[in-house]
Amino acid sequence: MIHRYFPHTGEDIDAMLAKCNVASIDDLYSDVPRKLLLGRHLNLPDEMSEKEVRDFFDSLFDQNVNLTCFAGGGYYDHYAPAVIPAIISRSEFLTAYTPYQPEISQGTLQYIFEYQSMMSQLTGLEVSNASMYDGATATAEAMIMSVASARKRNRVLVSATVNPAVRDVMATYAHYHGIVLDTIEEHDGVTSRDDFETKMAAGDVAGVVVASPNYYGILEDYTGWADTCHSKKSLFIMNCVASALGVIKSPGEWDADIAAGDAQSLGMPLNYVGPYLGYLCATKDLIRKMPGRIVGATTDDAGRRVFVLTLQAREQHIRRDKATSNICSNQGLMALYVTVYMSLMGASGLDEVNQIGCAGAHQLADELVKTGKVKLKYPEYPFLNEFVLTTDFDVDDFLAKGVDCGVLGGVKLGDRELMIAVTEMQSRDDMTRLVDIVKQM
Amino acid sequence: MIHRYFPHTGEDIDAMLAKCNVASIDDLYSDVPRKLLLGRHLNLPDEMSEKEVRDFFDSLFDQNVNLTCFAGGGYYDHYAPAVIPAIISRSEFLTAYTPYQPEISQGTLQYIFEYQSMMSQLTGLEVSNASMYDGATATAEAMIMSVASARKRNRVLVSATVNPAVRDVMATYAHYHGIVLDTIEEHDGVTSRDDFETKMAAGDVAGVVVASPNYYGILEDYTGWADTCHSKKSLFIMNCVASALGVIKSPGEWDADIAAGDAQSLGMPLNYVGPYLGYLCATKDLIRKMPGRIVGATTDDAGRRVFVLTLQAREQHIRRDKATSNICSNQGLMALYVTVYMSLMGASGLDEVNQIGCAGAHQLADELVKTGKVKLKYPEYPFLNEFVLTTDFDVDDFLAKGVDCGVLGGVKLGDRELMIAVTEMQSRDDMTRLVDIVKQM
Amino acid sequence: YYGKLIFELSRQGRKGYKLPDNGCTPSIDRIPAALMRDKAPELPDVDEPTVVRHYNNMSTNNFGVDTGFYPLGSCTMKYNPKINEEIAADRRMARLHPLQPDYTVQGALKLYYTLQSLLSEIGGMKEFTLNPYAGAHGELTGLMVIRAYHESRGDAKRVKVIVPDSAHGTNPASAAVAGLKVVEVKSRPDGTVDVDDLRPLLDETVAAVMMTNPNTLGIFERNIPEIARLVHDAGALLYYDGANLNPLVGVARPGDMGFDVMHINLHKTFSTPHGGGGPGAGPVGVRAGLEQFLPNPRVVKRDDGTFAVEHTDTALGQVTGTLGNFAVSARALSYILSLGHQGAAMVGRLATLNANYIKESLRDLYLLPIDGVCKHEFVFDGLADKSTGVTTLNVAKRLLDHGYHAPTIYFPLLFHESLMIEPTETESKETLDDFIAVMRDIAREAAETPEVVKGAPHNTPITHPDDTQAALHPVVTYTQLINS
Amino acid sequence: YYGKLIFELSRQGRKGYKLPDNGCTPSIDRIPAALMRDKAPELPDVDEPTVVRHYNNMSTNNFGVDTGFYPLGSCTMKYNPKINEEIAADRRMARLHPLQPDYTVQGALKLYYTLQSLLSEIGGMKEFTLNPYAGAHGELTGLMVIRAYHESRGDAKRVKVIVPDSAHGTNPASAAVAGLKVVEVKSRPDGTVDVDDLRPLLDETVAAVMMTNPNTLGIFERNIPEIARLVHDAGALLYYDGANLNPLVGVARPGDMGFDVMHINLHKTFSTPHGGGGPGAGPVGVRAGLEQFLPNPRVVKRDDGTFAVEHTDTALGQVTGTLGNFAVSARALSYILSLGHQGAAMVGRLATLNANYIKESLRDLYLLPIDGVCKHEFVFDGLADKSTGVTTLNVAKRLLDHGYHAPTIYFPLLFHESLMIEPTETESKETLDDFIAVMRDIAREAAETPEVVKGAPHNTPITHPDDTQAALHPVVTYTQLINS
Repeated sequence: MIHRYFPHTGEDIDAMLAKCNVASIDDLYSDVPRKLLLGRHLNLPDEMSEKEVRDFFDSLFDQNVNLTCFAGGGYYDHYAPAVIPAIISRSEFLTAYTPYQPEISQGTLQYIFEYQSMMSQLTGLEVSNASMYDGATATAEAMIMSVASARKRNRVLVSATVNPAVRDVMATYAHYHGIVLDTIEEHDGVTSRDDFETKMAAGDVAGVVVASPNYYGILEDYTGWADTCHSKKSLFIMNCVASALGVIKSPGEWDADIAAGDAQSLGMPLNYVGPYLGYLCATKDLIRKMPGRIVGATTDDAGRRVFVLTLQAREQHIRRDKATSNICSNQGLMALYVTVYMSLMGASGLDEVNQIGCAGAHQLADELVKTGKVKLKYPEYPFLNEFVLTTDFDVDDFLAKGVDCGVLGGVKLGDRELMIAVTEMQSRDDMTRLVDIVKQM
Repeated sequence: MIHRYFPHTGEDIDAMLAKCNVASIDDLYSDVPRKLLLGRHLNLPDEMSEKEVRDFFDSLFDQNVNLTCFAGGGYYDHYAPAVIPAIISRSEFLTAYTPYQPEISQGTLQYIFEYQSMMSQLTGLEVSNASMYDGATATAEAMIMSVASARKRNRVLVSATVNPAVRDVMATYAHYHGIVLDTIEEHDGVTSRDDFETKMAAGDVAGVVVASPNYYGILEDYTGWADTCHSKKSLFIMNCVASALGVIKSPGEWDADIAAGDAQSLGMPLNYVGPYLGYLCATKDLIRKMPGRIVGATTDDAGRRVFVLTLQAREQHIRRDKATSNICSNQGLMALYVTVYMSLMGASGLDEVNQIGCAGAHQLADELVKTGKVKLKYPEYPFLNEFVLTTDFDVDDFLAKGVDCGVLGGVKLGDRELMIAVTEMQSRDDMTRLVDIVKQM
Repeated sequence: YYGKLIFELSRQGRKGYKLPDNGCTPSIDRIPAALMRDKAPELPDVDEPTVVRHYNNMSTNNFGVDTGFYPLGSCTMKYNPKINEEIAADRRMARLHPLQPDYTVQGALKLYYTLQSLLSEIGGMKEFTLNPYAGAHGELTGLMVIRAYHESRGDAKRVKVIVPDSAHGTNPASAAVAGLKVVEVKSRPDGTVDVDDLRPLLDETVAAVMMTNPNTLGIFERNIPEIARLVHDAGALLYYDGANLNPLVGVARPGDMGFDVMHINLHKTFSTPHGGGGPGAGPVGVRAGLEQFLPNPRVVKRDDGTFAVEHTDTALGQVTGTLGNFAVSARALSYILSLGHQGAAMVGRLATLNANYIKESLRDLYLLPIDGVCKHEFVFDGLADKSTGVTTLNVAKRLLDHGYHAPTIYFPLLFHESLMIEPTETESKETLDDFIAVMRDIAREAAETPEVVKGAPHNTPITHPDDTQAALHPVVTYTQLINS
Repeated sequence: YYGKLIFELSRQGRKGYKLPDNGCTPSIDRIPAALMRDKAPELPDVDEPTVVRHYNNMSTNNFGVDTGFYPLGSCTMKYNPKINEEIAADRRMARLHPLQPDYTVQGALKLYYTLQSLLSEIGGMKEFTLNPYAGAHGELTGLMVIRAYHESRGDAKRVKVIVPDSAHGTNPASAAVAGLKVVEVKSRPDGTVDVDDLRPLLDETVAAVMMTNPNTLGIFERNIPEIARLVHDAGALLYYDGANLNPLVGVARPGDMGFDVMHINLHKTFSTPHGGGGPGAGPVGVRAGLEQFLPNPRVVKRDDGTFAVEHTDTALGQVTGTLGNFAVSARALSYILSLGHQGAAMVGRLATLNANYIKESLRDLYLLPIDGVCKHEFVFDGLADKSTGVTTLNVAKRLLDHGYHAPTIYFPLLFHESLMIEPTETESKETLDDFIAVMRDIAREAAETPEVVKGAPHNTPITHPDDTQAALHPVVTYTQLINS
């Protein structure tokens, strides 16, 4: 049996077996107790040709419905430049392992350094690691960092306006890690300042996690929050939509200690569910508490500026159960993705992305309200490109009608609550189509 | 105005203009008579974003109908391995020019050498050039070669069973080049031996062009043809479907002097109309008469085996109007395409491709004939994977019905004549579907 | 050597994008200025041609599996088929949103469900979740499953995890993140877990025993049936670290060995590319009776044959924002279908053959601490001749000069000079022979001209980066760099 | 240096494919054995991982535009946008057959028709055919159009083509293939066509005058209106070789200058990648009154707005098997749409600015034979200091050592040491400045250590291949190689 992925000829196998002093390959499994051997082929389909593989996936792909996307909820349909796949598919990047050997891995190390630099700029915090799995796990790791930094204290507060998926993951990690995770109440779409102050009073809080924009698209005012946290020796942690950080006040400017979130909004295709990318940035003094890979600059013996994995003593392969985290594989190639994205976009491109989304969202909101069938749920608060409506109609009905018209009309928050996001990818016509659907409800 | 493809900043432009001692870029056109200057923008669409470009092409692509393809006629729907696009899109290959600088072009030179070697094996002829545009122009160039080799004689014969598109191009080239192109008559699907002998008698023929498989899919018997040609100092030229050469008697084995044709069948996507690839192989003594690039092996000053463009004295950039041809750009990347294809397939893969196509074609032909609605037009002659039917029904009606069922039912040769090709890409179910459509006619 | 940073190519007035404009009225002023950035982020301004050339040239300082042999132990650097990349990049998937209604993503869900089912067969498990993003994340998830199981039984005192001293570092690290205390069990001289050492550790405070089999020395844990019995008798569960699954594919199954929970590294065994560190995927499988604890959300098949995304209360909770790395799952499924059962039957066997062949070809010159057959990988304890002063690090760096990636070094911790070699099944005998020849040359060189080996690498794009400086004064951003 | 051939990686028993099987009855025996091969072709037997690594490594010995600056005169090596590659590779096009009924390929035909129309606007022509496969093929087709025109008027005696002595080699070569006799017209000292030399050549035997404008020296032919008048008065037609169109895009149009027929190299001006030699495309445009001679088949728009593939009797015949290189046309259209009229207005201007900037920055050290503004390219006649013995070839090879592709050398033939530099508009000032600095260094080196320049290249993957040996004893296949 020859398979196209295996270079072994019969002759090769014979010669290799001879070298190994065994008569057959199965003799190399002589140490496996006989009853543990499968003794049959796996119950998998027959070997497929590429045509059959393509046919199989074509049929799967055709069973999905591509829609014009007004859904957000943490994941956004942004412009994905064609340059990026061309770069990340370079086999030198794609088929490399973690850059343990810096002499032959400067490509990976260099882009991670660029990535760290850009994320640091975006969040306004001094240091960044080399990437996390996604925004939810990154935020959970930030929570763990705060507890590790605080010692002794194991209570963390999270605002109810943080994305529920993120809070779910935080809750899971907290539960098993032995962290007490308390929720700061929401009032009218924003985090309750009163509840925050109350819960901080005891001084047993290691960290406080809030969001910007929050789950409802609202830009909350965190003036003074960091001071409160710091006065209680708690860390102030912000979960932000990466793309929005191009224009909104950055965690650094809010005096946050850690920023964590998802970088999918930086031009990464939704691709149903990814891969996406978690980012994690912090103030400089927290660097040795950070999870994951970190790349640092140094020089080589020829005096060249070069890059290496650094502070590895934090990591699992050295510190084992004392490591800052168990993270090992991260989302390396996706870090390259957003690095190239930010290179192409620059600050002006990110600004433009937000300007366009903001203009579209506000105009769409105005037009939708004008139909008389919906109202802004939080008219008092500013939003960037995502907003919540209360509706006269059943949201499921509306979404179903949208699908019929080729539109994903938003994210359902309740039977009469709908959240809509606008990016540069929805045209004026698309918006008109959405308004028309609402009119028909 | 900044465009993403241009790196020029305003400052750059100013500095460069200063160096050039001009005040504006337009001053660099001061030598152009004023009345020749356009003085307006071109009447092109507004600059599009990538999203708009994608939307535009998406809409075009969706205006085509993808069909299961039983059409051949010189172009075949074969398995196109996924490995190949990954390789030919390597920017070092894709964005390189013709390898004029061998020191930094061994990649291109090496694959052309491999290509030449493989095409030489496939055709059974000693030498190959680096590629031609397509099968039709390659065959026209072979015709010109025969006239150039023969001197004084400018008459070429072409069999009526050669693909009509190839004959059309030959006729065009012949007309303007001053070659008299005569057709050898067809009898019952094959070239008339009598007519051939008659037309050869005068001894004024420079070359004779025949096909295998011929346009009708028939494998003709050319026993003795080369001898006749050579006895009259004419060149015997064969136009062959490249993929079929994996199993059918090769031009070399027929003692032909030149083989020319299209290599699209070597796994190249149909892609509506290409790019495809012409091949041109010949006996060794004709090498200095060949058109186009040729790569040869040599050594460098470190004794390494290396490759260079060779025999350039034949070419237009050296010999100008005395060159063997005007060809300059060829289909380089497509030569890499088929080189990788043949590397993956090997002789056994090509054999299998032909075995499967042959099995499918014969079984389909049998089943179609069994419907009673069609007959084999040339039941006396052997075919590989393509055959002609005479039909009880109107072929246009049949093709239209096929399109409705997602099938391209073949190539129309006449109102009641249909040509069908089978490759490894049509499944048993696809064939059954085709038979069912015929039954319904 | 190309070593520029993109920031150094930036000039104000360049741009690399063009956005579609919806023509709507600018509204950003409707947001109070206090909520907006004071200062734009300092990102580069570059045009598209400059970006392309920059990253293109940067890539040439990297080494991937497509470049050459990558015998990195424990990492299973096998060939990544190109068809998988084509499938993963299909533009029909690009704009599907994670919150689309299930009935509009039936194809995507079927893909998930199919892969879950095939992995279950391969691992001998009842059910899989594809959510975890990486091997370590799978371990963490698996341990949470185990804790959820014990919790469901009201068994709160199980706070320990036993791991062999040869275990991957992620095992204890994951245990710690999962809130469990790590207890190490010793290895016997033959490299396998010392059952006698294990037995007394197994009390009612043990939640789980984590093992990888074959272990990190490439040795099959032949006492695994007994271990499983002991673990289960103690009321604990047995966790399988799938990092070393490759040699067993088509030969034996963790589920059949008594493992209760396992993860699989799709980027190892199932050939999805490592991407310089990720994204990978660490699906977790469980035996019957544990499936209710798998994390939310889950992809299930309904009775009517349709697929749905489900959240349940029995689940351990959610460990991912959504459903894992979709494109990685797509690649793995494409790989499994391309192999079929015929190809799958050869994966483990050929990987094992390759490893044993290298081992037998070098054991005279390199110290083989444990005799006998290995599986997909094996460990030398440095050069056999200890008189030269040439270390495993030196050997590894010298391999770089010859166009190879280095093996894994100084792991496992059982030996001082561990040199861990894993060739995988997609390397040819010629490649192995060339590698063996170079390894032999290096051994000879170590004896004859040890300074050459000690000074390696000599031919790489950069040489001898100063790690100490990097760690003492961390410079991790461009801003720090230009201010340092 | 990786220099293996795929044949050297072949082992019987390997394969790199898996075909779908239709399960039909083997029938190849129904073909008489006499019509089958006696001996299978000797193609390599290799597995997929080996193939991928082979070509991957081979590619690293190549230099593309994505690698670095490629100032190859007359070749317009500009950046090739990636979006064009994405469009060209769309799998929805992959399996459309050239003989599909028109109504099933309306999208493809609309693409053709749209590009034809846009090229007509850019060139100032009435109509374009996209069929020709390359620039030289466009020239040939264009000359056939011209001959068809004369034939249609019964004017059989026009058998000559006049080309300037500075013309691209393809001009006379294409004329020869088209059955025309070539007459050379001289250049004046300023590099432009000598109208006084031209005038007497223009008699009733002249079919056409072929020119490129700007010419191969990068000089605009300012007498083109007069030349056009003379040519037309003589009853001949004026052909525009589009190889040098780039500097005129958005600035001036051949049609407005009096050219009757032209071709465009899509792989130059319209940025489709050169692919190591092709595929390119050489669409041909004609002024009103000549469109009926364009080759078959033609893509036309019907009154009902649908598109059709048409054959006419007035056409010159067919010069291609089908409709040209489709994917190349798709890329060019994507490029034009991405530019828009705004971007198009800058292409020529910035290309011209870049060329003049290099010229002015080096003219003190390199001999500039013709003063004044150039367009997209210009020609030095070697180093200014002729005492060093360093040739243009030496300079070109020394550039390779510094990571640049060499300029075009020894063309045009007007000078002994031609060094023809074309930077294109997609190169940044920094890139040009670096190149200028290196060129200046080389000039200094030529004076100080000429042997270093004469011995170049020194740092390339291979050095000084023996061209003479290659040409004297041609070895062009692996079979010849192993027998040589």
